[in-house]
Amino acid sequence: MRREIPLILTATVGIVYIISFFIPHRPFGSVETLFSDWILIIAAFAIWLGALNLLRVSADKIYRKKKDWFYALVTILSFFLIAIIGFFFSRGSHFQDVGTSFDYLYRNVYNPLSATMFAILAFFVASASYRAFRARSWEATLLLLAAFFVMLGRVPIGDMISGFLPENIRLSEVATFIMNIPQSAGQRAIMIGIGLGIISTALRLILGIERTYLGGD
Amino acid sequence: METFGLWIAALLTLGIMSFLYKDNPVYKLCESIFIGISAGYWFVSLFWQSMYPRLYLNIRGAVSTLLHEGRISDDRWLYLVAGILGVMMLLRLVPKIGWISRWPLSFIVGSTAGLYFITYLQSNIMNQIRSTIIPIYVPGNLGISISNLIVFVGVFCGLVYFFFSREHKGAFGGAAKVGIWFLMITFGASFGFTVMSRMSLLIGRIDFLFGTWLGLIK
Amino acid sequence: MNFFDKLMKIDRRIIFLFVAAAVILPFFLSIHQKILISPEVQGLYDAFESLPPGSKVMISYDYDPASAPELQPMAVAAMKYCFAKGLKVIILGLWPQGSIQANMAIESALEDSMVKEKNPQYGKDWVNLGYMSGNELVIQRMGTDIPVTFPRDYQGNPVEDLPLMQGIKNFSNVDFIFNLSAGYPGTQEWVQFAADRFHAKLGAGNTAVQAPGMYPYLRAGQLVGLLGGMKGASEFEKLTDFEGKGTKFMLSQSFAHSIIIIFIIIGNLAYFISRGVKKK
Amino acid sequence: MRIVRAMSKRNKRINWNLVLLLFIFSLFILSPAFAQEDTLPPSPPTDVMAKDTPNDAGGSITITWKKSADDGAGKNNVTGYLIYRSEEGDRGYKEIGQVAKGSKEFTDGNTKDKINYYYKIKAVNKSGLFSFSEPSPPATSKAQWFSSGRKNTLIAALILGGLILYFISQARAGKELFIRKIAGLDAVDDAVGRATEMGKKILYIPGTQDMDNVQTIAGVTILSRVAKITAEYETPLEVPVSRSLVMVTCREVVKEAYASAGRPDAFKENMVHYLTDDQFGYAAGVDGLILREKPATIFYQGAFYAESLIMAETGNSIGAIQIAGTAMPAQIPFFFASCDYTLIGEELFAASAYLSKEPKLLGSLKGQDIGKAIILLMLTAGILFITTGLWRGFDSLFIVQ
Repeated sequence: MRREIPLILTATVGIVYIISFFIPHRPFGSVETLFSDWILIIAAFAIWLGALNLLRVSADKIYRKKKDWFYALVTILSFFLIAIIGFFFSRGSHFQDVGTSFDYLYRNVYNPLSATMFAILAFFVASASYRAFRARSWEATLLLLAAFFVMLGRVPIGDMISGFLPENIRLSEVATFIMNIPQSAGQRAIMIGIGLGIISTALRLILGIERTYLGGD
Repeated sequence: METFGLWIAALLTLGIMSFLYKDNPVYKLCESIFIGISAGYWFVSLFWQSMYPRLYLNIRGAVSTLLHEGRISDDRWLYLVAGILGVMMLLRLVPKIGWISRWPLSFIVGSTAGLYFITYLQSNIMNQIRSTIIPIYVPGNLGISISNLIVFVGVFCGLVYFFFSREHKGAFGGAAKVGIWFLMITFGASFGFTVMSRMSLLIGRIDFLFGTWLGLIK
Repeated sequence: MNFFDKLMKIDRRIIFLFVAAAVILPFFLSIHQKILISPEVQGLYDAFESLPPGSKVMISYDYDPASAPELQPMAVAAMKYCFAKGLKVIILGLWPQGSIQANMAIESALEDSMVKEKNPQYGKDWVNLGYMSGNELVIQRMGTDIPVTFPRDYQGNPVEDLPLMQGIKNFSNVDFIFNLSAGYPGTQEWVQFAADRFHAKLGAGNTAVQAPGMYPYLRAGQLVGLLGGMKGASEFEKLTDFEGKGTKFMLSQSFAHSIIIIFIIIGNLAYFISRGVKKK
Repeated sequence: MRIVRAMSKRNKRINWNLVLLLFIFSLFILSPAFAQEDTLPPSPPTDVMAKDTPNDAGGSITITWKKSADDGAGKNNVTGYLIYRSEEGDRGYKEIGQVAKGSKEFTDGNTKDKINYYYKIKAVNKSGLFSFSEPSPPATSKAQWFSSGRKNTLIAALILGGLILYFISQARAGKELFIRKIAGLDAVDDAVGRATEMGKKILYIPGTQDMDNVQTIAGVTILSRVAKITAEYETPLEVPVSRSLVMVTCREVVKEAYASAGRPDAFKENMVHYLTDDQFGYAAGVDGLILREKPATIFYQGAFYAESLIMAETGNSIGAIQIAGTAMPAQIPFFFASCDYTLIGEELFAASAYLSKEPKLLGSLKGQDIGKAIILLMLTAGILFITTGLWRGFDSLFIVQ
């Protein structure tokens, strides 16, 4: 019961999904839509587990007066603030409309935090490239050169530097060439490889050969 | 209210940036606000965007057909299954019957496996094969001929690198090595291309701080 | 440890400082840069240009404010262009915040004098169908039935009341799809579902980080054109003749790139010199 | 577009009298041309055909026609086509849609199956004049049981699937299978060992996507092997996750790993904990963990987006050993630049086989390899065919409809 039914379920659902790709006739044609809706609903239930876990771990920190317990309290309060506002004080399912309190929190708290976290990547990209792009070996030199040309070729300054060259070997053209030809080829090899890896993993999952995700008995 | 919000936004922006210098109480504060706010954000969003329209509205619709037209046959009843699977997921909170949450999980894994099998077969294999099959000699156009040849060599050798069940030795190893070269160029180029994106985001934040907040630039 | 060894292990915060300076300074400078057009941007522009006035363009806003610096200039330029040219725009979002970004883009677009002249009307010249969860499956469902997938617009009006949506059943009634994407779901899904399965004509604007992954689709013709990052935005702005933030920010971009390049060169010099010293 | 703008910008001091005079004069000269355009409708579209849209669930008919002689040629003034439909044939036509000039096809996706429909196409020109085509022969829509355009995908699925299954069964039967070295995976033991020596934690990030991503499932599978090692070494393990379903799954997996290593007592529920579903909120939280807990080893295995470098650079700054693996092509370069080892694309999916050395998993790798060989063969043959002109349509064998 604990393992057999889940394995049968995975196999059945997987096979129905694959078959439905080849059969446009009802009900197969609409299987995909239905299943995807179901997954979304299950995920919407599951987030309760995550939220409860976050609250429990944080509350535990406060209760035991662990180091940094104050910050755990801030997390709990922020969670309840937005959850209560989102559920009860922001026009129900229109909670994202401009002008709701939810939208206010979104624009002035969530968004700046998220955008800044994303933006500090600019600094990390700089420090990572300083460290990683060194011509230690032939392979590393290729990495370095490709990055160098593309980086310069993607901004107007690259063409200013290489302006004296004939048009078709200016930096932006070189960058386009690298992106279109060798980069595209490498990318495609990676994609085909990934495709095979995923097909084989999917098959193992459907056949129950890969069942680690179910845990133990 | 708007000005207050703007100040909050600006201070949070600076708080997160302070982390670049080193970990500090201000960053810790911003981080804990961020985790709480974002977890709550998704919690609310998933409710209003998945649970409410997909489960509640569908079932309500099916119930009203039953009540008003007396018809039980309505596709929307199928959503009840999803509701049951969702509740099974929550049963994880009850240790004794927590194992039942494997049912919805294996439903998800099964449909993921099916969807990925088909989608990747189509887009990562069939389509990529088709677009690699290009003439490597185009009469009268040396440039394209060479480009196409490079693409072919790159894809070929790149794939050879991914062979697992053969040792990379001899001619085979040589091809795998050329494959690595192509992968290196791919990584370098993708990285270089990305730098631009990342800088743009920082520019956006600086525009916010100096323009929207301080009004120093228009 | 000599000077060059130290240089190789420089505190990353010094690099951070230089990057910050390189981004901030150009805001206060005015230098004109020449912008060249790359073929993938030209491809997108040509696809737009080939549409006669009255054609229906679907624009999918699949990003959030985090990627707005790159994608918003594209969105604004595209909206201005569509309005000025009399193209009808159907907006939707596969990301929850997408339709909000769309409204912001329209707000900026409506300030342009060329657009003002045309005075585009909601419902007639553009509609915003809002956000729909379901990722790629939303695209797939639209392939069979758009009104069923989006029964109401973002304001809750039934789509059958919107003049623009009359006669729109699926992708075959839409002349061009333009997707602005910052990740998943995004261009890859539009290619796989709208272009591959339903043969829609598709162009995209991507963050610069997504863009390299899309070149295979571009080469295979699954995408007719592509805007990559802020540079793509500035090129598109130049082609459509609607200069905006993309062009403005490009200078900071150039400075920042240069600083990174300079650091890479310094790093390599230090590496070779310190290795040379050790060999002796 | 550009012209209009240039004109609006132009200096306004113009001699209007002269302009008016020139305008009237030009009208006289051009009048015959205008007259012709104004009074004659465009020539109608011809050969209107309607048939059931193939490979669908019914409810759709595809209409094709030959363009009006004035579309792209002739007077070249057709602006578009309107599509009309009737159930009677001679009357009762209603407009059902429109398409731009140059179009030769329309899909009517709003039909009832088993009913006869007739179609007419109306060509419209610039001055609003129009002409109707002859009605099409009747057509009915119906659903199909097999998508004929996807035959090739079915064949490919059968070949690849068959190969993988064949080699799995071979491996089960005891056939020895070789697997090449994957540096990142060889390093797993050392990396865990180092954390043990230093008395520090191991952080495991199973990607930032949900269970409906095969990469996450691969990441969870690798976690199970890593957890087995940490259980044996008694190294503390922490798995912060960004999705609730992943939390549930990882917990089961780690619990099982500790049990099978004979250390069920060492397993704690809170080893696996949820932070937030949000991409950057999660990255902020993980960065905080890295800076405060200073783990000796960090694993990143699964699907990642931009947050990859935020975490990996922070991990790098504290000097942790980092082993990454992802099949997100855009993120591989970042892990490559800031981690000690990176599993590239397909290697992520090979990892569980490599680490466990289970025959059936190794067998599937062999199957994948033979699949690759076939693809290489197809590519080479295809390019030869198409370059020499022996079989020009070879690439279209791979078009999926």
